[in-house]
Amino acid sequence: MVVDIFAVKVGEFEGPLEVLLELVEARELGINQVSLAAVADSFLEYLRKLPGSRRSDGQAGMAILGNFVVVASTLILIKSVSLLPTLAVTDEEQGEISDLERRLKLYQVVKDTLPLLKAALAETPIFYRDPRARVLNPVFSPTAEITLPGVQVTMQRLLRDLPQLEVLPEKTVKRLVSIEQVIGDLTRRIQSALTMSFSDFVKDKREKVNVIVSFLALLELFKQGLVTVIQSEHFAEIRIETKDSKTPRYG
Amino acid sequence: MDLAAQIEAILFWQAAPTTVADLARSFAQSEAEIIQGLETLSARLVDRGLTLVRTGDAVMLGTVPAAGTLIERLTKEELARDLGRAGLETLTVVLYRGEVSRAEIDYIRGVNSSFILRNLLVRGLVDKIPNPTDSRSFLYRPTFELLGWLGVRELTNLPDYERVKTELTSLVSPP
Amino acid sequence: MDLAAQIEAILFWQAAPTTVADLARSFAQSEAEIIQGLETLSARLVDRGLTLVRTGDAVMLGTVPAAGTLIERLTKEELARDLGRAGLETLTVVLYRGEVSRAEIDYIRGVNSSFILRNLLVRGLVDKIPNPTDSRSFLYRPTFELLGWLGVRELTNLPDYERVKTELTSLVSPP
Repeated sequence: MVVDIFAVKVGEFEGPLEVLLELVEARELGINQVSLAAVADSFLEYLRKLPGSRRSDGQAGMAILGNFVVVASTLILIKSVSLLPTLAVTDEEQGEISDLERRLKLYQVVKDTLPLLKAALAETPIFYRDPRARVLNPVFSPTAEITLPGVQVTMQRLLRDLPQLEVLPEKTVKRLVSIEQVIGDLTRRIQSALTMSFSDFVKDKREKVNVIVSFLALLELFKQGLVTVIQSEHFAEIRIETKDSKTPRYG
Repeated sequence: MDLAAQIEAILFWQAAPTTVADLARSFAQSEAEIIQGLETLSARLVDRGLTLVRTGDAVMLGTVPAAGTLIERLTKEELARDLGRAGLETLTVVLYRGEVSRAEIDYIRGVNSSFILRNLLVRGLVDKIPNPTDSRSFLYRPTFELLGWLGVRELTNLPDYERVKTELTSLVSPP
Repeated sequence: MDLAAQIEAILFWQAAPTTVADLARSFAQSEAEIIQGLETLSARLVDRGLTLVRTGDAVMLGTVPAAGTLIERLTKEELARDLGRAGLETLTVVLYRGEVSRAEIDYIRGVNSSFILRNLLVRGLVDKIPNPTDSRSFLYRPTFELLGWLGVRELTNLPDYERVKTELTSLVSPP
C-alpha cells in the first residue's frame, strides 16, 4: 500500500549529531571544543563500524553516511588543533568548528524537548469536525481554470515532483569528494608541526606523543580503508562505498 | 466536565444525526440521562451561534437560523473564488485515477487534501462514494458535470491518459 | 445574536482554519473587533464541550481535550504515535520555531529532512507556505491537526514553550 512504501523510505537512522551528542553526554561533558576533541576518536571508530552494517540500506544509507563524513572531517580538525595548538587554522576552518559546536547545542535543545513532546502526544487530543463530513446540496460551479491543457500541465508537474531517490546536497558532495584530500593535508600539516615543535613535547609527558601517533594512525586508517567516493563522470551520481576492512600495518 | 458538555463535543465531531440510543450506548448512560443532558445543552446554547437540531429521535448540532443569510452569502463567495493550485492538483489526481482515496491523493500531491476536497465537493466537481475495501473511508471520483465541462466523454480521453496512468500505477503500487 | 455568536456559527460551518482577516472581511468589521469577538467566544466556551484553537493568525473550533477520550475510542484513529524519532525531531523544530525552512531543519537535525517532511505534510501535521524571502523555497509550520494531537489550544501552551523557543532562536541566529 502507498503509505507503507513511504514508511520504509523515511526509515529510522541515527544521525551524526545524535551520535556525537550521545558520546559527549556519556562522558558527562559540556559542549565545547575540548569535549569534541575528547570524543573525536570514538566518533571515528563509530563511523568506521557504521558502513558495513548498513550497506543494505542503499541510497538513503549513503546519504546518511555522507552526513557522518562531513561531521567527522570537522572533528578531525578539532582533534588536530587540540593535539597541536600551533597548527595553523584558517578562518573558514575556525568557522566550521564553531558551527559544529552551535549545531550540537541546538540539537541538544531539540533532543531534550522530545520527551516533553511525547508526553503531550500521549494526552487526549482535540478533535475537529471533518470538513468533508456534511456537504449539502452541491451546486456545479466550474471555474475558467479548469481546462484540459491545465489538467495536463498540472499532472506533468505532479509526476515530476513525486518523491525521487535521495540526492546528496551539493555542499555535502563537494566536501565528500575532498575528504581524502583534507585528511591527507591535515596529516602532513600535523606531521610538520610535530617535527617543528617536537622539543616542546619532549618536555611534556611522554603519553602525549603516543596520543598523537595513535591519532595519526587512526587518520591513516580512515584514509586507507574507510571510505571511497566514486563519481564515474562529472555530474554523475556520487556513490560512497566501503572497502572491506583490512588491518593496516603500522610499524 | 458534565454530560451536557461531553454530548456537545460528540455531536460537534460526529457532524451527523445521532440517536439518543446511540448516545446512551457511547456514554454507557440511560436514555433518560442522555435526554436530561440534551436539555441542559439546549438551554446553554441559547444566544450562541450553535443550536441543537432534532429530527425524530435523532439530534445533531447545527448553526442557528439567524446565521443562515451570512452562510449563504459566504457559500456564494466561496463558489465564485478560483480553485487555485491546490484545487487544480487535487481535481487532476481524481480525474486521472478515476476513483481514488484521500490517502492516495495526499501521497501523490505530497500534502494533505482534506480541506481542498471539501471545496471540490461543495462545487460539485467531485463526489464521494463509500470505499469498498475500508468502510470508514471514501473514494472520490469526478462528477458527470465535470467531464461535460471538460468535453471528455470518458476518462481515457484525458490528455496523455495511458502514459500518466502507467506512471502513476507504477509509483503508487510498487513492483 | 452578537458578533461572538456569529463567529461561532461561521467557524462551525467552515470546519477549516479561518484567518482573522477572513472573518473581518466576512463580517465587514475591523480585525480588532473580530479579535474582541473571538475573546468573548473563547470565554463563553469555558466549561463547554468546544474550544477555540489558534495557530498564527488563524482560528478553528475543536472539542475540548476532556471530551477526547470517548471520541478517540469512537474514531479508532491512531496518530501515528509511531512518528518515530525523525518525525518527533522535525515536529519539535517546526513547533518551537513556528515557521521554518527545510534548510534550517536540516541544519539543526544534521540530516536531510525531505522525506520526513513529506511524510508529515501528507499526514497533515505540518503545512507549507511560500518563503517570503526566497520564492523558490517554502516555510513549514504547525497545523491545527498537530495542535489537536498535542491537545494544546495554541503554541504558547506547548511544554516549556518560552524557554525552548528562546534557546533555539538564540542558537540559530547568534547575536
